[in-house]
Amino acid sequence: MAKKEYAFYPGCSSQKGASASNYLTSVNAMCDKLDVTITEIPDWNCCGASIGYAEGGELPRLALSARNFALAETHLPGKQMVATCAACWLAQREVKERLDHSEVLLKETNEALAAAGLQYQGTTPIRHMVEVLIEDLGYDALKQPVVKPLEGIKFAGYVGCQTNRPFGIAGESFENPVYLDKLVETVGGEAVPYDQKVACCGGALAFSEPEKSQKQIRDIVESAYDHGAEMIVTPCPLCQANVEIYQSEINKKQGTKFSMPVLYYSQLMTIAYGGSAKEAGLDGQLIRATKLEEIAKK
Amino acid sequence: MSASIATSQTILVVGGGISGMTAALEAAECGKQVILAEKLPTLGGRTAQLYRYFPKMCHPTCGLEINLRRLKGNRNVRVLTMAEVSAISGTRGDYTATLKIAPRYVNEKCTGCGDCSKAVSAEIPNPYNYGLDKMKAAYLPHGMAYPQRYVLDPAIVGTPDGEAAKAACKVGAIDLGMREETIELKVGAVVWATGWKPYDAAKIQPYGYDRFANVITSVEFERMCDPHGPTGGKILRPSDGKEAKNVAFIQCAGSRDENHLRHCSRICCMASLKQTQYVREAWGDDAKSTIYYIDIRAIDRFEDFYRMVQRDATVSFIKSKVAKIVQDEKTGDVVLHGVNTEGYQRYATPHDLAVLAVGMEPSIKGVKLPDDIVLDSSGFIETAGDGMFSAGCATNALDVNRAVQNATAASLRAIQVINKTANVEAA
Amino acid sequence: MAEMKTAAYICSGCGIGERVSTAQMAKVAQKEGKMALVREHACLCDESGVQAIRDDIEKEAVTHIVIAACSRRAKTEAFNFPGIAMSRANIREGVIWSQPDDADRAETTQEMADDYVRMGCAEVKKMKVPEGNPNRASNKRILVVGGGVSGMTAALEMADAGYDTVLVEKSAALGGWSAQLVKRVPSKQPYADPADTGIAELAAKVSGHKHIKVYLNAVIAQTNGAPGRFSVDIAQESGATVTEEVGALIQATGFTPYDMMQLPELGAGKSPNVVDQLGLEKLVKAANGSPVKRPSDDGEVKSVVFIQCAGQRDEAMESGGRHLPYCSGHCCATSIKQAMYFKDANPDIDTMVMYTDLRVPGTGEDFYRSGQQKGVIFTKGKTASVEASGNACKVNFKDLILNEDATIEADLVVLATGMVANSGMNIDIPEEEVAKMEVKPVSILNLNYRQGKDMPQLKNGFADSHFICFPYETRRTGIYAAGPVRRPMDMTQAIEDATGAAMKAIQAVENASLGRAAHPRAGDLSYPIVRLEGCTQCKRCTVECPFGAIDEDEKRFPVFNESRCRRCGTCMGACPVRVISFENYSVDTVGMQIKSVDMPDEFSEKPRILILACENDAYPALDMAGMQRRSYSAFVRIVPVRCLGSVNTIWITDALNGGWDGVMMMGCKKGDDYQCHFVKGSEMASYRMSKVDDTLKQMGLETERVASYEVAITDIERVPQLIDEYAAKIKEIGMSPMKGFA
Amino acid sequence: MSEHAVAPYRNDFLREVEKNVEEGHWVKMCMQCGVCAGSCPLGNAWAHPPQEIFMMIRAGKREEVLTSDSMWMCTSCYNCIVRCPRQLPITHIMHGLANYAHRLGLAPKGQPTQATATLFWNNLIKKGRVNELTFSLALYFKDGFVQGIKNALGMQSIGLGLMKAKRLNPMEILGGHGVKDQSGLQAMIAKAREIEDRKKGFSK
Repeated sequence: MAKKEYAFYPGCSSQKGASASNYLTSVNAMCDKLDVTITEIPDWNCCGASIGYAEGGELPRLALSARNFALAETHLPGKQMVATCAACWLAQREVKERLDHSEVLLKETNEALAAAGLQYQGTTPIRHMVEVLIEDLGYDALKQPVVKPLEGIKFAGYVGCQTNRPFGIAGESFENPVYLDKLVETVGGEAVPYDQKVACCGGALAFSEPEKSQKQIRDIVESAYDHGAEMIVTPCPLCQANVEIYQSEINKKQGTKFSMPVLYYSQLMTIAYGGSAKEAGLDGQLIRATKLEEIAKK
Repeated sequence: MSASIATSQTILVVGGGISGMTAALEAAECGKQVILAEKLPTLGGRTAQLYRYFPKMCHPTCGLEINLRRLKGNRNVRVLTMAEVSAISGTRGDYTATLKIAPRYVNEKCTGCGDCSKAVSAEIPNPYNYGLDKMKAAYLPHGMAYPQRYVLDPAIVGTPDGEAAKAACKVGAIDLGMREETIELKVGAVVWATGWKPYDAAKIQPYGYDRFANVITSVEFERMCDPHGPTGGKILRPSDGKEAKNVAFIQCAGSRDENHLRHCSRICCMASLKQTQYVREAWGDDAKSTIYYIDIRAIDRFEDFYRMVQRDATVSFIKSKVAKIVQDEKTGDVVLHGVNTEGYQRYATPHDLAVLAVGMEPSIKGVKLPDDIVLDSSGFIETAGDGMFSAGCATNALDVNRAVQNATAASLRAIQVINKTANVEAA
Repeated sequence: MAEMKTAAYICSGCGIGERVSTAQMAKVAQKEGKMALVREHACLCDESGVQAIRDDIEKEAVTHIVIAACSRRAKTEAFNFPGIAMSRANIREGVIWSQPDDADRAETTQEMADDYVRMGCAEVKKMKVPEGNPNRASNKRILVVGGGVSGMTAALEMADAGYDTVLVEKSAALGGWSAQLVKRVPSKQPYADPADTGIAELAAKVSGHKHIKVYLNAVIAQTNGAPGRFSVDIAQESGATVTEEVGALIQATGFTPYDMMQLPELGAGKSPNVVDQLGLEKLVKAANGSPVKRPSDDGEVKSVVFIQCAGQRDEAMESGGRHLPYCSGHCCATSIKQAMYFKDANPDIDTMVMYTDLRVPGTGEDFYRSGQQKGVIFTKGKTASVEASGNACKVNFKDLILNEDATIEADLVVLATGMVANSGMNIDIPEEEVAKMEVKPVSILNLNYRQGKDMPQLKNGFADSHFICFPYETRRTGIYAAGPVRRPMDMTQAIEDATGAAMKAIQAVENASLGRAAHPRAGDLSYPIVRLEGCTQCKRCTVECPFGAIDEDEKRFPVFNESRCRRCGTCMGACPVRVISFENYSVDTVGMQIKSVDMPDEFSEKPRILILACENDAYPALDMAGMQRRSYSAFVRIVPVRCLGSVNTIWITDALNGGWDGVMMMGCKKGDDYQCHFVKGSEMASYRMSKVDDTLKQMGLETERVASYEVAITDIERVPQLIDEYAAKIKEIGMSPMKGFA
Repeated sequence: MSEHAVAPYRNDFLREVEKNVEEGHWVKMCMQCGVCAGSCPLGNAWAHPPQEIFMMIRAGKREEVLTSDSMWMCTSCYNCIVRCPRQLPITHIMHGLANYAHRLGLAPKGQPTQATATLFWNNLIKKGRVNELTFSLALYFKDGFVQGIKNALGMQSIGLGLMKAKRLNPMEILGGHGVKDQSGLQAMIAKAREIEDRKKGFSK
């Protein structure tokens, strides 16, 4: 398979010792197996996330993402930018859309960038890692490296919001996207029907409105159990964190007995490709994915 | 058939629905020569698939019978079925139309006795009922089909079923050797009466037409309520055959939506109002119909019908575009989620059945047409060129009355071309 | 016409031969039917069968034929013999397909087939080949009443098709209301901005057209005649009257805006700053490009509120409504257009459209979006009242979205009032009531017709028209309504509508010139023939004709205007002395069929039930019942009729006298939502049948022996049930005592 | 609010929103179908759903709109955007209104999402990247020290879990991640803010 190279935008949560560090670990392992090279964008900054708006307003947020583009254009010219975090990808993509469609905003943003000695050209497309896998490599290519198919494990493919709306993955529907299910099947697992696959976990409101978001999370986990899933798989760090971390809270408050592992697609693939539990970042799970660990051990 | 049957004095009408039949008959009853080309095996179009018309609650086949009588008694109209126009060249008064005629595998000898149908065993989805049921692969499209000739589905040609059909026919009407033929016609004017198709409901993802059995379209519901439809006129849920007494009607399913159809399809409000009365007739006071709407567009005297339905205790109205539908896995009920915007009330209401009032999409959308045909932003024909005219729902989203009105006008415009050419030739 | 020579052709195809003895049928045709030639054929509709018939017509000079095969609705291309009188005995759908293939039904099935052969023979012998209306007239000029956009369009479209046209306009100029518009709602994409009306150009074209003759300041004093030969007196301002001979008329007399003074609660009359939509057009025209002024003080208009459905969509009059019960359709788009007048000139002007349902169907949705794009604000609200406050107006309303009462101040309030049809007199209002009216209705067409001076009205005062399948079919043949007089409509539709009406008018003159009927029996060459010497001047025909085709002369004899006639036969059904008939459809063609059947005696337990079925709906339903092999009693004999209105009670009394045990009448729905193709035919029939009970009593018969049913073409399941239920009822009341006396 | 006295149903407030609120020019395009309101996962929490807010803006209800906490309920799930038949960027308009209310100081005091957002933003522009530890600690202590301890203890197990899983690094408190060119980044943000304030007439 032809070697592919991208400018990589990991995002804050994927940094070492951050809440999605295990995502990064597994993405690195997965990319190795797939012979995909991802080069971190030097000095990238936070995208502002979905919560940045309230204090940040419009232009400062545009500037943040524009800076990342500018850095990629300067240091990794000609490479497409790939993000693993849903929010990072969405923020970058929205900013690109807006700058490419508004002379005024483009001018003002570059005025701000100039203060950091940078300029936005608009030459670098932004992709999500899932797009890279599905569109640039394709399911067949993703199947080839499989050495330990995840046989007998039932997964609920939890797509969530921001990789799905408003842009989504090409060819997928907003209400019933199937790419996660296909990825699960590609690595030999079983995707269960799952009616919460595009429900919202509460996003950033997990911090500010815990009751409201924990109600969302409860539905998401409950439905996974109802449909016979043993694990949840997701492409979004915030979804992963919220849905995994708060299960104990919900158990405490509401007497449920949730203990549903929540993983990244990249972890599944790493294991299926013969990677170790550590390479797959399984040690990063608050709720251990024992069945995966077993397969890894085989 | 050769081109000789047509001349620059002939009008070609494309499409044999009510608009095409009207355009053809009005011209023919003025003594003009007309060729009426329909791509399906029978005339009648969409209206033949309707159970009843609003606001009179009368039966479309009644008008169809009259139009067929007009046609049978008029030698100026030449009907070509299974014929599609593949190209048109030339100019006003002097067009050459190329038509592809698909094989019917049944010739004029057919008496409509139905022996072939009895003989074959293969079954195919019945397009007349939007595929809600199956029919024999040798079939008469429906009771009012004209020409009253059977059709063999290509799938059984070259199979024992095909041979069985041939063997069963006592009059030698089955010709398994038929091939698609291409004919050229010289015509003076063309009327495009290509009509409409229901918008693909599966594209309206939040409503889950492709995922939930108990979400159906308004055109399917129309067939369901017809005593000669797939359920013999009984209003039943596809998922479990349960009697559907609590029915939700969802307006603007595709229409008035930049993600789907930009235009308002005009007929859907009235169609749903009409369909609430089917539910009422079926279940009496046990009936429960709910219309979810943005604006009720009951124009002109249709307002009386709207008022009548508003008084009907079994019908309620909610001003709301339904946000999403979920089918309850246990009960099979479809649960509609949304907000009544008149005063802001949230709802999550279960119904037995949800009927999507699907919009009208022009049939010619995406079809290769002559260059001088200009389509508007919704794909309707805005101008069709100097000697070509559009009629009926090819022009705009119209109800039957307006489609017929429009088609009558189109046939005069065609006649103007014919008469002018005639005068020129005479001079 | 040549000597009558009869022939009967018995088909044994489609399984007929296996179910009944065609030899037996042939014998019946020969012995009882007295057919000169009788032939059997294995598949009559194939080349050889049709050729056999052609040969007989050519070589044997056959003039009258009976086809005993499939239904008259089937194989019409094959059995098409111009100049030949033909009767079709329905053996396939009507007998073998509607009778179960059981041994114990074989006998009655054969009887049925034999009877249909008898009936066919009896009918054909009484038929003549129609030669067409002898009083045909071929004036192909067409007169249009009304010079607005509809009238001008109709005139121009007909002229462009080469027909001479006369246009009569009561005012001093062409254009009508549309001439007062600053701009019109767009009819072409992107449907975003108000468009030029094009009225001046249209008027110029009309006045300059070589085929169009225009009368201004003129009205119709009198209209005489019929399609192909109307003579219209046109009264001019000068007082002079000219007479124009034309073949057809188009009434395009448009509308009058609903009088806003009926809406004081909406501020009409209370403040000069409250206007209707035409009032606003005037203000904008007056401003002539400069800012629109507030009538009260000529202050610049800074805010406008448009109130939709003003005096429209009210309760029906009968349920206490005070205003128009209907929706005029165009007003939403018109208000959007008018709001754009302001927004396009100055975006700082606030414009709000207050609506309950915004009605912009089709691509009107684009225009709506464009209005929003330009900053027109839309509020779903119900207006409670409008009050003048100084030079402004206060609009009090309920915001239906925010669910609260609210008030907005505006410099100008525009009431979207509706369209009232200028349709002349309502001829259904009895004269004594007209006498009571303080404002006397004024006729527009001044028809010199027995049934009244104007076109009948259908609903809400709009001119008569069957409004679904056949929108142009009025009850006055050769006179078509076009534009808002027919239905409230906007300019785009009026142009469409006028063009369609023009088509129908052209068709009417063409058909009249050939002596042929108009819709729905287009092409029918038969026409009513009256034997005046037998007439008792009872006037029933003149009163009952749904199309006002029959007038009366000074001696009160009926005067038939054949080209106004639609050939339904209602007059024939009405005539107590049976002096009215058609060449191929008469008291005899049906009467002889009734007499021809073989009548078993009263001990046979074989009753005979006559079904008179409307050929448009009930008969096809019976056919399709056969096609679906739905069986019904073998004791019925079905006779198709043009319309139940054509049923003459003599048929019923003759049948009962002749020993028939019962008569079923199957016709179309009557009333407001009538489905009768001749509008009033089934109504007339039921009116007559309401009187038939007395006749039965006089004959000492049970009233159940005659029954009427409303049958729709879709009653394929129901009709056989009706028949079987009725057959059971007859069995219950017993055989007719009249048998054997005839 | 005298300088902002708005006549009911006149367009003053609408114009203000169009000028000053992100994507505000879309507000007039709403046709009141309500699909947004029905699509919001936190729908019940909205005193005024988006389409109603749009109507309130057209009705000139400036005070009520800007002091409402409804738009603070947005989870940025984008359901409303993808379903809106008029393709209004509703999520962004809600964000824009929230930001506008916040900048005008009209947003409800102590609105938790508002407070969180402010902490988040300040945290991220400090170093250019979010420091999850300091952010969460700040979050616990936003309601004062005592409450902060409670909150922290409440989440302790999770905190420890995350640390064990190496997904929360206690060393972060001593600085942790950040961009190298912090001065440049801060200058950029300052410039952007300056332009925006100028444009929208915010006082610093």
